[in-house]
Amino acid sequence: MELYDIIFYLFAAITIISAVIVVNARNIVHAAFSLLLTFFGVSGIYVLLGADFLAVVQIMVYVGGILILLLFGVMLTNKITNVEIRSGSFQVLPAIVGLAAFAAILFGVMTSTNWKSQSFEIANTTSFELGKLLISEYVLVFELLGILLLVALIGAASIARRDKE
Amino acid sequence: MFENLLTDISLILPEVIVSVTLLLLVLVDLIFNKDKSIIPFVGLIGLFFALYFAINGLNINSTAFVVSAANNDYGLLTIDSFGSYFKVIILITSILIILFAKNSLEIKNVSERSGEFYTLIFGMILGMMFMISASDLIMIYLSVELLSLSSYVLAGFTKLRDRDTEASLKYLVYGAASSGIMLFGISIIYGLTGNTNLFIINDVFKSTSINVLAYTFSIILIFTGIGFKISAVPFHFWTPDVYEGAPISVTAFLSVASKAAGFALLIRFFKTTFLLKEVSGSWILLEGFDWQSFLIIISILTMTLGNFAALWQDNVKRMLAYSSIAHAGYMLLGIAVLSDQGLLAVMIYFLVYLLMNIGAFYIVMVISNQINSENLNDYNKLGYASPFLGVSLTVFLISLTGLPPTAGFISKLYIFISLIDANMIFVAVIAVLNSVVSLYYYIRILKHMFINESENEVPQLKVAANEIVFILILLVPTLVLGIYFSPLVDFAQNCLAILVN
Amino acid sequence: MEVGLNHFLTVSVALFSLGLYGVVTRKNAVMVLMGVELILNSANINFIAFSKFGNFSIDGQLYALFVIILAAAEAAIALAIVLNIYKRFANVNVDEINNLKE
Amino acid sequence: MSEFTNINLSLIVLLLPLFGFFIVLFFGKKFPKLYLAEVGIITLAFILSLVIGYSKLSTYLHQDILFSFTWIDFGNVPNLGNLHVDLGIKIDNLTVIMLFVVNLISMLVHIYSIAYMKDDSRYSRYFAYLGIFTFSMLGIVLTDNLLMMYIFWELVGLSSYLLIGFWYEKQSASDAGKKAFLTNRVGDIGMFIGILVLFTNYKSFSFDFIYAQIASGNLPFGSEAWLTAAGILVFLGAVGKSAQFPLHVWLPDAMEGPTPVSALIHAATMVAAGVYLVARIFVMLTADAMLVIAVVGAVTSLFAATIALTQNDIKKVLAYSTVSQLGYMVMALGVGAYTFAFFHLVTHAFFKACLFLGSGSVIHSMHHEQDIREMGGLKKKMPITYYTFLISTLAISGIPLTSGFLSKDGILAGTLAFGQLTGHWLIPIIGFSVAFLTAFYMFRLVILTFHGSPRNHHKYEHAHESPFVMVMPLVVLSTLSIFFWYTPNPISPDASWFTSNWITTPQTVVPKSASFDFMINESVESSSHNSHEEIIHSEKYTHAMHWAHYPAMIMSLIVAGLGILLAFTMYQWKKISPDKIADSVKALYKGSLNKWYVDEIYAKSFIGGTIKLGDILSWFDKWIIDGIVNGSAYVTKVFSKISGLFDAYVVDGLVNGTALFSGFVGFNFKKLQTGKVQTYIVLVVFSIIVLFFIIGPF
Amino acid sequence: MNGIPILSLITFLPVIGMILILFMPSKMAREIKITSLIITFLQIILAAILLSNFNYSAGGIYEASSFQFVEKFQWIKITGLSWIGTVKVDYFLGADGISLPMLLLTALVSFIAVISSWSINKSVKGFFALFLLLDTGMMGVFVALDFFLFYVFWELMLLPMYFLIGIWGGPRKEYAAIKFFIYTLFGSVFMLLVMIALYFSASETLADGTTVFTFNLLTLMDPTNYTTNGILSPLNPNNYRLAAYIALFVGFAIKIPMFPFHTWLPDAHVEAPTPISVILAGVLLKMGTYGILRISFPIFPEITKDLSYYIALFGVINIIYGALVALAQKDFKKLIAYSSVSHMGYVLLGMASMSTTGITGAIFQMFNHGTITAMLFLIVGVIYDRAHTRDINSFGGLANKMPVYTFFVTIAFFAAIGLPSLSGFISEALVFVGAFGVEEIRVLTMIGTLGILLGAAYMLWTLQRIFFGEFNKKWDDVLTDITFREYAMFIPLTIIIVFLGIYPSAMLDIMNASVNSLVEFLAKNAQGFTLSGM
Repeated sequence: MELYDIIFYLFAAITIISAVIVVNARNIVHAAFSLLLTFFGVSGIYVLLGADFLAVVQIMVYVGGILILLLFGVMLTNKITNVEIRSGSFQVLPAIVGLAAFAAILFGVMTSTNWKSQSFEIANTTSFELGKLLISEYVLVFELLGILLLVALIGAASIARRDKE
Repeated sequence: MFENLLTDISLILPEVIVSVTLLLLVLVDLIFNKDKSIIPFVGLIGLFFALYFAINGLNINSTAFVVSAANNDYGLLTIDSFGSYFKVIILITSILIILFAKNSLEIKNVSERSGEFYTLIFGMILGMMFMISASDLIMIYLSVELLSLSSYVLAGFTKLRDRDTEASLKYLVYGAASSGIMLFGISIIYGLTGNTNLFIINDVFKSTSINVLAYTFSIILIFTGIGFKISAVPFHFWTPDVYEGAPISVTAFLSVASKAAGFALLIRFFKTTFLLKEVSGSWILLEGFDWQSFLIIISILTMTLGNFAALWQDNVKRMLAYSSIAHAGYMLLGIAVLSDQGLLAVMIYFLVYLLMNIGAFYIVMVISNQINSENLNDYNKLGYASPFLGVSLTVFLISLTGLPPTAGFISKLYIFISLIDANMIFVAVIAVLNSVVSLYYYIRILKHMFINESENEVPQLKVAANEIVFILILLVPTLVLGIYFSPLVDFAQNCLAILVN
Repeated sequence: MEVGLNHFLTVSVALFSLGLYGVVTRKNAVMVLMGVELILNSANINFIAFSKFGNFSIDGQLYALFVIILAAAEAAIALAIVLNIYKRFANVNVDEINNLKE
Repeated sequence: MSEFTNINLSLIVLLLPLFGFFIVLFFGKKFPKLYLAEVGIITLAFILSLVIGYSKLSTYLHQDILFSFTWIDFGNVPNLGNLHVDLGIKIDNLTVIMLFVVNLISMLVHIYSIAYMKDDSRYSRYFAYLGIFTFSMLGIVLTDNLLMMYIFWELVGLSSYLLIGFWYEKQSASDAGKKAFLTNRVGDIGMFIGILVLFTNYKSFSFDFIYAQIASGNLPFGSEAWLTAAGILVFLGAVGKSAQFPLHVWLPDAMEGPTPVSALIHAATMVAAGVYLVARIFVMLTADAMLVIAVVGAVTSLFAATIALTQNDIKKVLAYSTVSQLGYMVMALGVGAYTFAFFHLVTHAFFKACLFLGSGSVIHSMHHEQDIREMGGLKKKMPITYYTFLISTLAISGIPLTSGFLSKDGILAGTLAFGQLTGHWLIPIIGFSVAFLTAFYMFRLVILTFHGSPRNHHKYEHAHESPFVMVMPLVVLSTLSIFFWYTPNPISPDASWFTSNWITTPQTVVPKSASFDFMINESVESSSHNSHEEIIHSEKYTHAMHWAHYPAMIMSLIVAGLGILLAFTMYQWKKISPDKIADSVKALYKGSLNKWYVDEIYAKSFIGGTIKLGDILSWFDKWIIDGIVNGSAYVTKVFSKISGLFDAYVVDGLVNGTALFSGFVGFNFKKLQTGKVQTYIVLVVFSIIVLFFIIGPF
Repeated sequence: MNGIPILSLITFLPVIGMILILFMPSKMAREIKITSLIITFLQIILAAILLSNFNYSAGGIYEASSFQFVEKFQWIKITGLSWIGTVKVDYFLGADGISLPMLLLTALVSFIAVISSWSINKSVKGFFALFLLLDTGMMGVFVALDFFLFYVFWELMLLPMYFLIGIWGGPRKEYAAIKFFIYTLFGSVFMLLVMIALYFSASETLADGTTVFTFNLLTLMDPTNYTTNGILSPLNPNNYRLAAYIALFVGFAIKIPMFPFHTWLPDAHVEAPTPISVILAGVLLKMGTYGILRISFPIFPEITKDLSYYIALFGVINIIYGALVALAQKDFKKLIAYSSVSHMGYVLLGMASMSTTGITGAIFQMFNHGTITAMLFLIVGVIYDRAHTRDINSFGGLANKMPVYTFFVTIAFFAAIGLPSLSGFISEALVFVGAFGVEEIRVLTMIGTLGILLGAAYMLWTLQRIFFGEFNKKWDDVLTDITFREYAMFIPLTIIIVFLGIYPSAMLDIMNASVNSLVEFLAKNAQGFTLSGM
């Protein structure tokens, strides 16, 4: 199935390249938008993995929610064109060295492992299954997430709102 | 599917009550937006209920929220007396912390937001309680996140000084990164076993052979997340900064409760996941990952670093932060013994640690309320300004050092007992030497309070009645348990049961 | 060659590393957060890929879902804190906010 | 009188002075006349001792009166049986004679002091000290065991310390006191170890018990060497007390004390205690031990005599002559002339006390002038003092009709016999030369002090005869230096009451193989040990003594005469100028004048060395040990410094991971806490890698 | 005796006093002082009662039956789960011939110390509260027969001591105090480990037939109680007994203080206020040697035997070294401090002999050193209160100015020198007698006798420099002869020193039975335990 491969490589390329831009872009807005691309790429990969519903959620939540938040953050906190993007915490070199080593180990581990696989037919339509699980077995998690969102909301509000002096 | 939902809920009544109280608080906050002074009481009532049910549940052992996909009867949560014990600790701590916060000037200054404050505190409590009983990696991750998110905010809650804002940012970045790493580790485990339920994972590990590289690596990644919570070296870096920056009541809460939750999580995680079999109280773990030496390395690093770094601190809060790191080291030793005896030691330790640490923090808070400083040099001669505070702080610090006749001695004693019983003599020697070092900085505080001459005149300290009561509540047990510790140990001994395969 | 699990894992590893790199090296707090998002995404890819290729039932996707939601909440809090920082320090440069040390 | 009464009497005699000491010490301030009580007490004690002496010598001549009680009881000691320490009293002839001597002289000195110390601020304290001294001295005399001997030995040392340093405002006085005490301690350590040796072996301190054990062949640690060692070690105590070479240095300095004290303690009694001790342990001395003792004595006597030649301080001369005479006695014991040694002890006690008191009266009248070059011609001014002094001088020089002649003659005969029997001729030679020197310097003293014309007229004018209380003792003592008290026959010591029946050489308990053969009497089987057999010397020895008798007498007369003659020619008739001689042998003269520099040597070597060592050690203690022990703190600091620099210059440039490393090594964790959250994360990543490689399967 | 828990009384009486004092307003300084005086006096009464009811023939040491005034009841009993076993701690007090002298000493010295702390005016309340707490700690150590209890009391003293030195001390008080604290804690943590290790090595059988681990010292002494595989069990071929012994010994040696762990002592003494120096030298130092006698010796007899040579060696080093260093001191108090280093050396030497005479001498020396050194420090205090300097060379000729003072000083000094007829002599002599009797350490003993000489040297030198010679006019108006209060401190001590010098049996008979049974026990087990034990 040639096409599958091509599409995969396409999305993979989009994802990774844009991700590289995200972490290196001089202009923060560029970074933000390449992040958008990354999310698209990832959702594409989801589709390839047969997680259609998740792909949609990915687009909606990330692109529709998180990214916008980030952009707001950018707007509120930054002059768009600020050149200095590298953190002065330390030289870049050691970071790269360390992270490269880390990435190498990670890669080695991930690729050299024989991952578990078992015979179990996956449903072709995921949304129903997910919904069912969500309100049955994982109802606890569902509720928990609800509370979590509430807390996050309150927390964010209480911190971000400018209190009256 | 739903038929056992009610039983499941009945098993997690404390959690339920806490979450209900949380929602209640939100409402109360909206309704009484004029006078918010009743909010803490609402919280207290909720907590007392929760505590009541937690104590009731002390001897229940079962699983809850079974995931049928795993086609067996392991659930997201495991309710056992071990968990309930820690829940009790968490709840007691929370009650104390709420009383604590009520008297804390920092919190009073932002009273108009106290609704949010307590809501977030409850968010933390809820997170901790789920951490304690979670037996599913996803559950673990989510509860950790719940705890973290609330505490990020709380660390910077009072936007009064630069330092707490900064604390919250650091906490956030650090926490986000390490929880991300943890999540990745979880995903690897998921890949290896096809499941996230600790019991099933345990089965898989027992039955099939696992690629040891991925296995080890994922464990370390997960431990990064847990280590971040219990601030074990080398994952502790956030601790001093955040502890120093955060409001003192939050610091106290983090240093006791979230640490306790982290330990409970750690213990349950590795005991449930990696236990091969249990022989007369000592745990035989699976091959492949040498938990013992791993924990010993971590703990020795932790206590040594904690103690030696504390030597240099001039800010009392920061010093206590390092001291709490050191204590985490001792407790990790208790775990490293890999036996119920070590577990017992850790559980005793936590109960005692709760008393003495909150006590110390509380007094620091009372003092900083009045002299508005946590710097050691401003403590000169304060012991005379208020002998009561001086003496009680002395007792707490001596207990933290671990000298008789205080409860601190008992907790250390049990750690050493478990170590020597396990023939880990070398480690024990390092540990005792560490406690000698620790004496030096604890005594430093006393030195400033009683011995050093203060260049500017000594400020007057007024101690309110309720403060005295609060301190006594912590002080008396610290002394009594030091002299007569049977009840303490008995209580802990009855809660050793951890539900495993 | 046949696209298999390892390809997806490679992507996720790449994302993870890049994300970590971003977290560690970017000066701007918002950028750091972007890095965090990348990390979470990589984990998600893992979950879904494993559940697909290992035929583990659909739970994997569910976990990913949880993670996404959680990411959203985290982002919200994070942004709030960043704004707060900005109010105090008039910038959001992570490396310059280091009064608490030693 | 029953033994019981004797014991009680002796106990009373012993305790009376102590009682006196306490009352005078504590109430002396309130009742300034209380010292008279002390004098009375001593007089009483003297009378009592006369009584005891009479009853002992009349009733129990050949029998000791013993009394002892358990002082410390250790109960039933594991694998040893009952162990207890006894104290007790033993009254034999030695004891009673010593009792008499001590009490008599003590009494006289008390009386003498009434006038001599009249205008002293601490008058009553002085008498108190005399009391405690007398008490301790009597203790030494009465004891029947080594422990009690040692105890009173030390107490005597204490009282001597107090009395020498009596005028402690004077630096020299307090120095002298200290010196005396410490020098004695040196000897005492030896004595103590000796006692330890004996006790360890016999689990008892009692003389008789120990001797019985030795006699029954049970040697210390089963070897004769240890027996010799024990003897010599105990003798070291005597070396200290009796100022034998090389521990003689304290005695001359002790003259810083009041003169009566010098007479009592440092001439007559305390210094003689050493001799008494040796006499007590005489029976357990092996041949080697005796030889050592003899040599030490001989050396001492010669050494001191040579110094005495050139001294100009009247008391110094007497002091060195005392040292010399003590050496004589010790030598005598060494050569086995037991009886004569003790005899000389007694006679010497009298005439030397007389000499000292005489010098005291001179000093008194000369307003505390002690330099004989300032004196002269005092004969006319103070005749009684002069004549008593002269008699004593004749006695010490060994001129016939004096007590000194008898005892000295006996000793010299003993040395001759010893020389003849063992071939150690050097000892008799030294003996005679010392006799010569003694005669010379004593008469030099007399002449320079009393004869000729006054050299310091101013002082001479004020000089006057001393009051009765001071003169009386002089008279008594000088008369005691005449022969008839001791023997009907003025030329033969053998006929004296002492030598004939009171004091007889005790039977040695040393195994034959280890003792001089002449010490054993074949006729008496050595097992039966009784110190009051008839003369128990071997035939050979008695023969030797007889052979040596007349030669000794004649030679001693000759040397003494020569000495006196020389003295007169030099100082009376001025035929030979002393200065000329001094110039001709400058080195020797200087040496003798400066006491052969012994003090200087000690000061440089032992004392200086010890103090230096102390300084060094205290430095060591302050800096090294303390440094090491709480060094950890420094180490930490140093490390943190180092790793601090390290961080500053290396880490930031290189990998932060090394900061982690250096942090752990250097205990300087501050450096890790850079405050930059991203650094932290990097550190975490590094730690993960490190941990992975530590724990991972590699 | 008839049911009265007299040991508990004598131990916890001070705590009662402390509580009383804590409830007094700090203005009532005088009342506070009087209270503590009464308390300590009551202690003396109790001690006297103990003495009068003491059975001289009872051995004690290793057999519970022959201990006296025993109080024993279960303090902690946690019937744990199978694999932890029952944790049991007894409240077990008792006295025998070794502890009674120490009890008497503690009572006496505390009383004297209270008198001498009359001059304390800085936050009196705190001082006496801490002082009494310290008192309890000291008493407790001497009566505890359960290792756990012993340890608790042992540590209980540290904190009060720290504050007493740190707050009421001299210029470098902080340094001295922390040094004392760290040193002692360093020692005692090892003791803690050994204690736990012992706990796991021996077990006792309760009345109900269950065998449990125990901290009971007497049980630990009995070889039959050891489990075959306990890490400190002699039956275990590869046990850690030697290491444990050394660790324990270091813990005690620091308190003694034994060279080279002695350096905290001069600092602590020089900085501490007089009463605390008195306590420190009078009682605290004894705890080290007492601990060795009570714990190290009977529990590790065979190792004691093996190491006795080294104990003696260190003892002799202490004697000589301490004396030499003392010789070099310019500071009166430092000199005394080093002198007590030297004197404690005798104790070590005596114990090392493991013979009746030696150990008797050692204990007696402990007592005598307690009284004599206490007196010496009081003497320093007197002069320091008046002149506010301790520089020996700045004085001179005090004998005329302060005759009575000089009188007491002379007695104390000569007692320290070991002059016969004063108590010091007896103990030193016994020590030497005992030590000389042992072949291996005979030579060491001979070297040790040099201590007699050196001791005399520095003492007499000091006496001369301070009291003889010309009087330094500078002090003319400050230096007055001693007051009534000082009489009250000196006279009892003097009487005891002289009395025990003349009639030592008064004290020796108390120890006799115990020492004999100790020696017997050591001799019996020194060859190493056998299963039959006896």
